[in-house]
Amino acid sequence: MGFLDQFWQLTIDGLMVGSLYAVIALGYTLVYGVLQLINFAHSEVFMLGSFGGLFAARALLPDDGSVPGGLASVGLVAVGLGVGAICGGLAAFTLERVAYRPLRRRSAPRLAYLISAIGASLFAVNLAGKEFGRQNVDLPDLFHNGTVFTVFGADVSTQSLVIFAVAVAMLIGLDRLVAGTRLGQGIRAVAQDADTAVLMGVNVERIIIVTFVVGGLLAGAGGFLYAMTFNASYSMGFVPGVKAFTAAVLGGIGNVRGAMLGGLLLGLVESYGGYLFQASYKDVIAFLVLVAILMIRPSGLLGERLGRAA
Amino acid sequence: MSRVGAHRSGVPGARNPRADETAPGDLVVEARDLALRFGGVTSLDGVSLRQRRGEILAVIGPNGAGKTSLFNCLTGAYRPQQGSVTFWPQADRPTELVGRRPHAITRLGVARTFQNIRLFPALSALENVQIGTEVRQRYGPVGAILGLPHARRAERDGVRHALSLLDLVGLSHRTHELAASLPYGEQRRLEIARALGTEPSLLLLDEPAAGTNPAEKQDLAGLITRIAGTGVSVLLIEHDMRLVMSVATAVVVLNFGRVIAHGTPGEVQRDPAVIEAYLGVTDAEDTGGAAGGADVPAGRGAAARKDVR
Amino acid sequence: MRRRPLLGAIALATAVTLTAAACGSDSDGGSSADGKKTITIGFQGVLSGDSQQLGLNALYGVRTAIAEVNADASSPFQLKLVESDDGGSADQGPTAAQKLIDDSKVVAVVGPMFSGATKASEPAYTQAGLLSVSPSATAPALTTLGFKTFYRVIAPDTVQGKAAADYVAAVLQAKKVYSLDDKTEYGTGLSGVLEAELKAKGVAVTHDGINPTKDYTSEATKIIAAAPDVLYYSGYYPELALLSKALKDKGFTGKIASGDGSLDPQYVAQAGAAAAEGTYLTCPCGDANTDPKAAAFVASFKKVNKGAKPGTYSGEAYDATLALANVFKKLGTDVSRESVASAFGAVNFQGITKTVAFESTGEVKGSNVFIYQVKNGAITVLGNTSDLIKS
Amino acid sequence: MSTPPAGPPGTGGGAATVPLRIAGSPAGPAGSSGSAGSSGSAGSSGPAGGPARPAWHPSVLFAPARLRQLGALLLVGVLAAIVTGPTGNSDKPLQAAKDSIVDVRIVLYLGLAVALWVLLVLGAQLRGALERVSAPVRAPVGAAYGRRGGPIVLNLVLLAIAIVAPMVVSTAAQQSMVNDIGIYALLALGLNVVVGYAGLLDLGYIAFFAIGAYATAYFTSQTAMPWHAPFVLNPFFVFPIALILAALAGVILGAPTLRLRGDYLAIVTLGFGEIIHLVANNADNITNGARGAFGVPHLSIDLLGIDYKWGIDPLPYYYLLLVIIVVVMIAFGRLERSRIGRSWAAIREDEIAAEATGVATLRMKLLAFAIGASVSGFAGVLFASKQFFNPQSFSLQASFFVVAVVIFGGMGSRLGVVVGAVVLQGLAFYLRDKVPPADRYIYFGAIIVIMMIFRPQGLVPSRRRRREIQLVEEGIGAADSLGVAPTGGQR
Repeated sequence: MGFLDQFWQLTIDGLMVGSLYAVIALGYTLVYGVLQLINFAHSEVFMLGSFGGLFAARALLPDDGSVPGGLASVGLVAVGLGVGAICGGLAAFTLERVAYRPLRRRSAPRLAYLISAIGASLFAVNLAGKEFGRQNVDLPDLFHNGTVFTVFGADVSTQSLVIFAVAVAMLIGLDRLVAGTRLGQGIRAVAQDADTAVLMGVNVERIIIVTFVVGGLLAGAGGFLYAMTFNASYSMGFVPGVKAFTAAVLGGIGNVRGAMLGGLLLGLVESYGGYLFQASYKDVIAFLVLVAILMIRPSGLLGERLGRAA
Repeated sequence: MSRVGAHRSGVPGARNPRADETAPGDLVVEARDLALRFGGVTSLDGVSLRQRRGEILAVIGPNGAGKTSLFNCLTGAYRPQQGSVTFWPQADRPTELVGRRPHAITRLGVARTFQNIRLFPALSALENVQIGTEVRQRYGPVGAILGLPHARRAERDGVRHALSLLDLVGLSHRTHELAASLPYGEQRRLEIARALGTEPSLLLLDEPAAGTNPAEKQDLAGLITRIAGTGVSVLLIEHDMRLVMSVATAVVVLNFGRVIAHGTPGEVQRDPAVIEAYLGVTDAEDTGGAAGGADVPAGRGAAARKDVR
Repeated sequence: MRRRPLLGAIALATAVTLTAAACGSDSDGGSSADGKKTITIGFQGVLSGDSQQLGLNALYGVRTAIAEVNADASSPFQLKLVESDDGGSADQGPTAAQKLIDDSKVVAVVGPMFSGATKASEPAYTQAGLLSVSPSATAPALTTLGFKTFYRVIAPDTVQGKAAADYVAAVLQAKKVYSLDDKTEYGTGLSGVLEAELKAKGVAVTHDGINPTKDYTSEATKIIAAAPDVLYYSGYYPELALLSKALKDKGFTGKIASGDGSLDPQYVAQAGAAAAEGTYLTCPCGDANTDPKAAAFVASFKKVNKGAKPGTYSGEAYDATLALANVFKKLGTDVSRESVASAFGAVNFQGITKTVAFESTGEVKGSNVFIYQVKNGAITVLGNTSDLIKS
Repeated sequence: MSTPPAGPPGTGGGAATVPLRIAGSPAGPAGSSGSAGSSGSAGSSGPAGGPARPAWHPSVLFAPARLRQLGALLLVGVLAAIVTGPTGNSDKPLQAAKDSIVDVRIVLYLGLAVALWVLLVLGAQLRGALERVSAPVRAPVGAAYGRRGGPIVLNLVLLAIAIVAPMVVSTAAQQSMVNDIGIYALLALGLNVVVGYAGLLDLGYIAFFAIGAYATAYFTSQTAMPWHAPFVLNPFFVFPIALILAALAGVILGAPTLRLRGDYLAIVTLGFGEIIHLVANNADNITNGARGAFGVPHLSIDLLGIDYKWGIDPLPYYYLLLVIIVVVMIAFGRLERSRIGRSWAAIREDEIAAEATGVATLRMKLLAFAIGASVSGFAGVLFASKQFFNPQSFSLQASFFVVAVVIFGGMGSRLGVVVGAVVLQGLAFYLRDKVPPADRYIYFGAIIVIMMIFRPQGLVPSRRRRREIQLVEEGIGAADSLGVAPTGGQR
């Protein structure tokens, strides 16, 4: 039962979790790229999206507790993702409007945003706890979970495959969005130089809100994916939020592809580290790797700048 | 751009004849064969330069010639890929500057100003200069917190020194005003005062006259001469040829990262390579400068943050 | 000048809300209608933060008991509750305790709940001579630290850990046990006793600890790779639920067992019946939800708490409160901090989780550890450990 | 969550095609007037209806902007109803929200919202009042605090209040004044050196607090931790030891990491904080793990005929803390006005210019780190000797909270951060009795957001900081990484 025997299984576990980190990390990175602002309340966007998707899927599940199959499963996952994304988007929109925009208009110091975000986060977490209860909420299986195929003897379950595939699809979609569309162009322009972007006729306010919403959509959908395996609860956001933020920094904050790479890498490091050492040291290892990488590459693995990334 | 090649042929090995005659002990700084590249862009291409103690040496050249890059290499903001810079704080103490951090170089006695002014905008004029004067002070946090005698004495000396420098640059009436609230010309002078506060033996001025009016330019010329009179060597980047001609004792001309000429102001002005370099650049500002006409202020916005990143 | 009307509005609205809320919370209490004497007890527990649910479980248990006492016409007094939140942390413990101590009407306290908060709070209770009965603090050391007014209605980890080890070794016939704890004081305390006992019995033990996050996928891989006969988790049900899910997905074939922190119907709800099926749960208590005797408690709990079901520590808190009421009844008119503190040690009260009676140290008497198992999606009692081992 | 106040929801790819109407509308949904200068807006249209018409004219009253405002207010009303409404549970997730909306009380809240709206539309005077509440950001608050940290009279009055205050409150409040306010004020003063003076964001600050606390347990007790010194010291002797240990830890952490720019430093310090926290929690054989360190003796003095022991009573600790805080404030005031403080200001305002002026930026940052850390370690000793602690006390949230106190109070301002601790922690304490404990942090969070909206510079911003912010607003200079946020093209 050495490490090498379990290597592939751990890799698959790590990639699944890492892809979720990556999806959340994108929200941090997008906002950071555009505003040079760490959106600490992003974890709550994730949490709210998660609840939204979970409730929607639960409402549509058959009452008898049977596990749906076939198209019904696909539909349920799609609905959950969609509703999760919408809730996340709405939450991000509201967050930007209420907690950030008024500050932006007052030229507040950057740290004021941090505190505003912490406040908004406290509010959202505890209100969610009050409304949805403080228990973890389980999302029953939406499809028959079994081994789809094996890689070097390691099982790949339907669940991890779905999560990984959807996450990767979202990552690629976002990458295309930023790299290839007019909207993406605007985002990159603002990220590079907001003042110049204004002169070029880019509506910066609009880009900012869109950036928040896009990050929220991803986080919301990611939240639903998360809830599929890990349940949802009012306090679920904090830990993955910190992890995703770490992932974003690891890859080079403000850099879309960096966030993806950072997320996957962090997932793997945790997975391997948790196996090799006592699992409660998992985070210690993850942070040590982060520090080591930043010592070697002070701007993260792929460097900064949303503008140049894609 | 065929002209470039033409200049290139003669220059690299060429030495300033006067400099060659100078005994090393007389030098304050010598740069040898500096090369600085950013990716594919070559900013300095084997620049050598010597400055005698007490001399006012002007570095001129068209925009993008590498003047500010040269400054950045001398002050440690950039590390050249090749070459060395020797600095003599005292005549018998040659010190290599390449590889040292900027603050260490400042402490050795090389101070600078910036092309786009970089004051501490929310501090008062006095505080700006004080930060310069305090470089040489040694007291630490304990001394500061306990108000130990040596700390208080140092503090007092620093203030006195700073006030005298403000007086020197003619800003005594602005002592307690915010740096950012001063008019442009005065900000330039404040920056010089701050640099002088570090008690340099070599002062690097990056376009001190940019954006100032003729009267201020005249004052500035007087100031530079006065500073040199106190024994401080001055290395000057300037576009305004009238100013250069009036204060500089020697001139080095850079173009495309190479030294294309050096000599006394008069010699340089007559140098055909220099004239060609300036005329070859269509930029009206530089042409005007070469012709000895009034300086056209460099576009602040464009120049902003260009010098050091 | 800029206008910020909306922001002003938000501020005002919040102010109004706050005031309204403040008024709302002040409106309860007062003297009872039928002129009965009112006795005030305090509750100190985890009412904020990540472990809030455990605090609410206990608080609801206390409220249920109080509602029952107050509804009882034969009761000579009415009970009133003062709540104090310590967030489960040592930092806030002294302040939370002091709040109850300052309220001179409070004659006894149910709480604190977590061992850390208990260690931080008890010196103050001892000094004030205010009785505190913890429904959930299981750290073995607590009764040895010189806290004079401290009692607990839950057996310490030592009792449960030992019994659990006996059961795992003797009945489940485990040769290889994977002992996992959640790195809380409760978890490490329990796993420490369990492991020592198992090793003494010659069972091979692998130890690991996790931080209570939510991602146990790789931990499941690790457990399966170790191929234990039994996994014993020392911690709380939300994590065990996720762990069970992950283990089921990966096809773990060993048995899963856990302690009283996981004895909660929520475990099954959160893990899903399929993943939870077959899990063994040990508890030095009778479980209110499964014990037929306690059906009345479950019903009244739901009634008092808007449909909420009893959870971990609900029963203990309920018992603690009723034991207090029992003492008040005995004391008659002389109910004061001193009298309650001195009389409580002699209480003998049949609760729903156990018989509440104390050693001189404040430790609850008796050490019956029951084994439960999830069968058909419901937690059912298998019996007393000692009986199960004999048979 | 509530739906956004107004405007297109901007969900999905639709956001790309639906033009958000922020730019064109005279006033955004957040009630901004055009003058706030939403970027990119040419401000083509003036205030709705033109300035000539009175506020109650229907075309003004029912202008889209006004209606949107009303909508937003109504939503706030609904939210308020939900916040104060019944508590839900996971089985019926949306039931509680539904209940609170169909509750009678909703009428009250919606009525309030409408009343507020009417007031806002009609009440220019009210607006003036609001302005007075919200404007003092640049009003002469600072004028009260002169060059020497404020007129002596004001400082003495504040000190007198601090001395008298605990005598008139309950013992529980006294506890809170030590544990929450006092300790956090001290921590905030220390972090203020790092954040406020040197402009470095440290999110793992509580780690040094932990180092101080564990050092105390190591040196003063044979029983608190499995790992202990071979001798026993009075906690008072641990103060200097912890001071040095924490400062050393700060240097060890800072030396390799301070080259990193702002936000990278933030995450590295966050990681450091977590590492210390987790190691403390996991190292059962050294720190006693999650069980914490019980049995650290209280402070005691037996010197020069003075024999005094601190105990469970919070009051003596309060006064000790007060003395320490005052001393630290005076000390840091001197530091701020010395060459060291000026160097920090220079680094904050223009690091490159500072370096070129001979300021050893790295060393000065390291010094700030070490000084900040040492104060934290100092506070750790005090905390450890006052009461039991376990690794929970050193969580990430605690670090965030100290940062919150510093920003909330006004970074760079010594008085500000202390006031920040008093107000924030006082608020938490106040809410303890006023709202259901489980809901406490809902209100707490909302108030923090509102406070930051109104006073982003903090309650008592420092003079220097305020000037820097003002200058950046005017477009001069770029403050440090923690200074002014990118405005997203505000100007």
